[in-house]
Amino acid sequence: MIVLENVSKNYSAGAPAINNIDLKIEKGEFVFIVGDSGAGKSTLIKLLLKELEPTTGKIYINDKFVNKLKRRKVPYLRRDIGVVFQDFRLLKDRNVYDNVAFAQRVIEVPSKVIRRRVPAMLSMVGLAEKYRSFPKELSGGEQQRVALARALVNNPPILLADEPTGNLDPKNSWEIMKLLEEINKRGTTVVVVTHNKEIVDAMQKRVICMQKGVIISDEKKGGYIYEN
Amino acid sequence: MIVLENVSKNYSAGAPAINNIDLKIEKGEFVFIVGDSGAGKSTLIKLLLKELEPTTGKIYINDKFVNKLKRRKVPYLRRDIGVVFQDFRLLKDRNVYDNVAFAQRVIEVPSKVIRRRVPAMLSMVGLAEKYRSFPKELSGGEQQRVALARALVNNPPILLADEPTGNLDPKNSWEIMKLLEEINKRGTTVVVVTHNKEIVDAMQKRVICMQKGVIISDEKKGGYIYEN
Amino acid sequence: MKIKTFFYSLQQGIVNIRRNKLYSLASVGTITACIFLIGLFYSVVVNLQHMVHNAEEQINITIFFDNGTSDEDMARIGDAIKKRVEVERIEFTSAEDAWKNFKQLYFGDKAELAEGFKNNNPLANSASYTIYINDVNMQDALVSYLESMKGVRQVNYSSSAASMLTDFGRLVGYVSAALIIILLAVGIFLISNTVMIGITVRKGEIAIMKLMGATDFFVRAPFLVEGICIGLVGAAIPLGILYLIYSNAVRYLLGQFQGISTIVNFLSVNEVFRVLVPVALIIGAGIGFMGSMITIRKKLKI
Amino acid sequence: MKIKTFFYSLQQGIVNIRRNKLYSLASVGTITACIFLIGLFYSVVVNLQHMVHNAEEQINITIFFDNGTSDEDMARIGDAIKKRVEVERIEFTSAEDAWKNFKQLYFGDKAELAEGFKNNNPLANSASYTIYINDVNMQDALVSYLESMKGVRQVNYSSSAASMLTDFGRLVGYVSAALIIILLAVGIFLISNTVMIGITVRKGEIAIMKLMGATDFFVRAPFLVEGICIGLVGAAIPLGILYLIYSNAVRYLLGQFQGISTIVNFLSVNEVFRVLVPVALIIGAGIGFMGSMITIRKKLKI
Ligand SMILES: Nc1ncnc2c1ncn2[C@@H]1O[C@H](COP(=O)(O)OP(=O)(O)OP(=O)(O)O)[C@@H](O)[C@H]1O
Ligand SMILES: Nc1ncnc2c1ncn2[C@@H]1O[C@H](COP(=O)(O)OP(=O)(O)OP(=O)(O)O)[C@@H](O)[C@H]1O
Ligand SMILES: [Mg+2]
Ligand SMILES: [Mg+2]
Repeated sequence: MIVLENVSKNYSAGAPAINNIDLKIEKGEFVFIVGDSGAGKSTLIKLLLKELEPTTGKIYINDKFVNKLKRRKVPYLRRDIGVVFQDFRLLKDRNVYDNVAFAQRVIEVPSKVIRRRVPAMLSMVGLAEKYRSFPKELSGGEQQRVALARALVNNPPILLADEPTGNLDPKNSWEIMKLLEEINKRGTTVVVVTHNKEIVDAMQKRVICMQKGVIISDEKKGGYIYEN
Repeated sequence: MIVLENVSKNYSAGAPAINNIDLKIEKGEFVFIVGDSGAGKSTLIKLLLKELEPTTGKIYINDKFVNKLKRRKVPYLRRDIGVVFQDFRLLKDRNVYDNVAFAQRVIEVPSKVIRRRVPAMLSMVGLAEKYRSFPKELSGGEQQRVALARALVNNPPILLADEPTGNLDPKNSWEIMKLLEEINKRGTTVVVVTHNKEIVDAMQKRVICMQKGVIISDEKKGGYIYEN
Repeated sequence: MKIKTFFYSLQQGIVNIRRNKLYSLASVGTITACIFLIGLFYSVVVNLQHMVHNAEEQINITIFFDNGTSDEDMARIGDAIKKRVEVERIEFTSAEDAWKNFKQLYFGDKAELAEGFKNNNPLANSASYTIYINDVNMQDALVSYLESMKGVRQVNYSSSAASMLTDFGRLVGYVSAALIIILLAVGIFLISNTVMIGITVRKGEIAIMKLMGATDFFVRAPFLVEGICIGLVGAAIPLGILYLIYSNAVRYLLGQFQGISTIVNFLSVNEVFRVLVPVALIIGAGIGFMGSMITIRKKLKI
Repeated sequence: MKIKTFFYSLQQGIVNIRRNKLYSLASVGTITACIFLIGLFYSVVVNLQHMVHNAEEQINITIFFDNGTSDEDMARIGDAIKKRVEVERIEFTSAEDAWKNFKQLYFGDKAELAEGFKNNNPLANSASYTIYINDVNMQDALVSYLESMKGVRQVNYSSSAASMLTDFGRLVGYVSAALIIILLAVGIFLISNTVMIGITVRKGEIAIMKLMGATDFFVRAPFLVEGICIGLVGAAIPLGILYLIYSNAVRYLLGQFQGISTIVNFLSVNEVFRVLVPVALIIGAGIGFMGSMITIRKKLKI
């Protein structure tokens, strides 16, 4: 499903953010990516989305060769991937409802379906009442949950979530994780970047640990790993 | 040091974000504020900074009556308070060094001191090498540490940190917490808003728990509290 | 593209205008200001050219006849002249009229001074045609024709007045063409400047939309609708203002300058607006469209 | 404020310009464009007024004398007239000159036709003064004075030509004053528009600075420096361009219109720029300053 071969990413300055990574994530897997601040986790996600181009190496998603994907085809790749960004990236000038509905409009879902699906999604993340608020009128955790609702609303085959519980209290975090597990059970490939040791330890899923741009461990049923 | 009397804050729409809160934090205390997403923690911090005005109630900081503080005097109030914002609020068009140096320039610290103090501060949060990067070239955790460095560089008598470890790995989080404890020992009043149960439980400090705008518990040496 | 997406873009473009009030206002303001200037200028310039043209029409040529030319010959010459394309109309002045005019001019009220010439019109040979021509540029051609005519003793014409007016007309033409072109260029620059800043502000938003899997078209269409709407509003406002100003200014100025209304002769509002309305709307909508198009294209790369 | 803060603001303002390249370029571009238009316009208008004034100076009055006025009396009258403030200069035409001119005009080359008058100048009483005046507006006053003079038989003047020029001058004055004022207003509007959008983009930044404990002055000073610098650059560029265009255009037009250079008579570059340079710099720096001032003030509330 997701295959990286010898992928590196150098930003102009300094050491490479991703250094020669090989990685294979099967369809339907649930994967945690953990690692230090600055290890290259977000960079990895940006590469999968083709927001960034790898400096070297090959990336395949759903058997599409991402490196050579035509500009015209990129949107269709992205429609297969729901993403929760670390910095949320909500549309500042649209309210919660429109932010989530936007993801559906992009793939031309009929309005009738949108009107049913968006509120359902919002209540699933506990924001049914806030649908008319604008991002700047939400608390950090609320924004994060809107980002999650937006990523999930289209039922994408792949979900990438970059630190989806960083601004959430433990109870909310657990609920979100249960939601992701649920979605995973229905067939979605889920990749979660997180610093939440408690959750990683408890869920006993595949854990990939990164450090300074390389994968230092990859365990089928792991806990949070400290690199000491 | 920080006194709130009957403070409420209503945003235009919906239920009050802060509902009739009484709170007293002594000079030199170390306080955790925990609570659900949307409980009003960030709103409380904004009130202390006079970024928002309380709808009702009185706020005193260092014996200054914040409500009636003259516009001219507000900057001097803020210089006594170092803040780590939940969304970092770095100056996008300045690099890491300039972001931290800005806090010092505001209080007219001599350039010579700035040139010594800023790099020292940056290496304390582990970003000595990144001093020339711009915010958008940093990982989430790196941005958060810049925000922390900026809040601490002036040795303010009060430090407010809104979710300062939300984007940090456990090791980094612990280091930051040790740093805050250290600073607290040297006399700074520290208020940390956090969702990190592990840290709260381990540190055994005063824990204030908020829920829907009210304080539901306030323990001298507490752990993380779930409101069930 | 489904029809739904088309309507969504349309609606979204209009909603965007409301969402980004500041930017929309600034853009409409800039377009209004620029098109207002262009229109104002155009009005002044076409009127100036119109006046120069009027003045040109008042330039004339006088011809005198050989001694003893009969009235019939004069009439024949007159007919021949009238047939020329250069000629707008001709007027005949008999020898008696000429003498009367002369006396009036040189002796004024004291007509008794001219008594000496009583029965002896010193200007007996001064019957003349005054010829008004269509276009000063044609004067030279006509003059050589007239000089070659049999029975014509002398052709009086003011080559300096004619060339002065031609020159002045050309000067006005040059300067005003240059000014209009400069104004257009500056206007387009200013408007695209504003559009560019406005859209650059939203490049973050565009990037987010692209990451959601939106196609270039889907992202761009609302911006184009927005650009065109802003352009049209920004063109309509100054047209309205100019219409009011123009009709009132013409009325006011005509009132003020009754004395010279033969030269100060304004074009009617409709004559001016027949050109101005389509040009302004095309500039407004065109720049709104192009500005959005180009700027967004730059931001679509992600 | 310490001196250090002053220098910091200065330096920071200049650094800001580089940091916000797009905004700085857009602002400089807008100011350049507006001041360019204002300057261009001003140049055209002052030249037009200059030409009208020149034309006015060519308006003249002719006076004739009573029968038998002696040469001495004429000289005395001439001296009296010369003393009047309205008068620029006077020219004497003797009766003989008048007759020569007349012959030239009416008989042209065929001077033999005038032989009949050989020893009997029919215009014996047509000696005259031609009086050039400083300002057509003063013509009426001078004419009544001249008519009241002893020994003056007749005063010929073209009240229509004079009033036409006066009117035309007034028309040019009105229209160009209106245009300049409108251009200034529009220019100021456009520039502050750009400044406003630009600074609004940075309101987030301003809010952050305020939350760091920066005083209003500390936040504002770099923006003001930035505004003034952008304004000055935006004024200097069009001044340079206008200087080049103006001097070349004048040379070119003078070459093209040698025939009418008595009327088409341009002001020198220096005469125009003596006014334009300070005005442009004041507008540029002034608006840069005011625009920043007002916009930031709005954003400083936090
Ligand atoms: N646009 C950029 N230009 C230059 N360097 C960058 C850029 N983006 C990221 N980096 C650097 O690349 C490294 C990896 O960044 P990345 O965002 O992938 O880290 P991360 O693993 O997501 O960290 P965190 O847990 O703190 O979010 C960091 O050292 C960062 O400073
Ligand atoms: N500007 C605003 N306008 C309207 N409502 C707001 C605004 N800012 C916050 N709120 C609402 O006030 C409530 C409290 O927000 P606050 O940011 O204080 O929560 P929080 O405790 O910091 O939550 P989190 O842990 O998710 O950051 C939330 O329900 C939020 O939606
Ligand atoms: Mg990251
Ligand atoms: Mg918060």
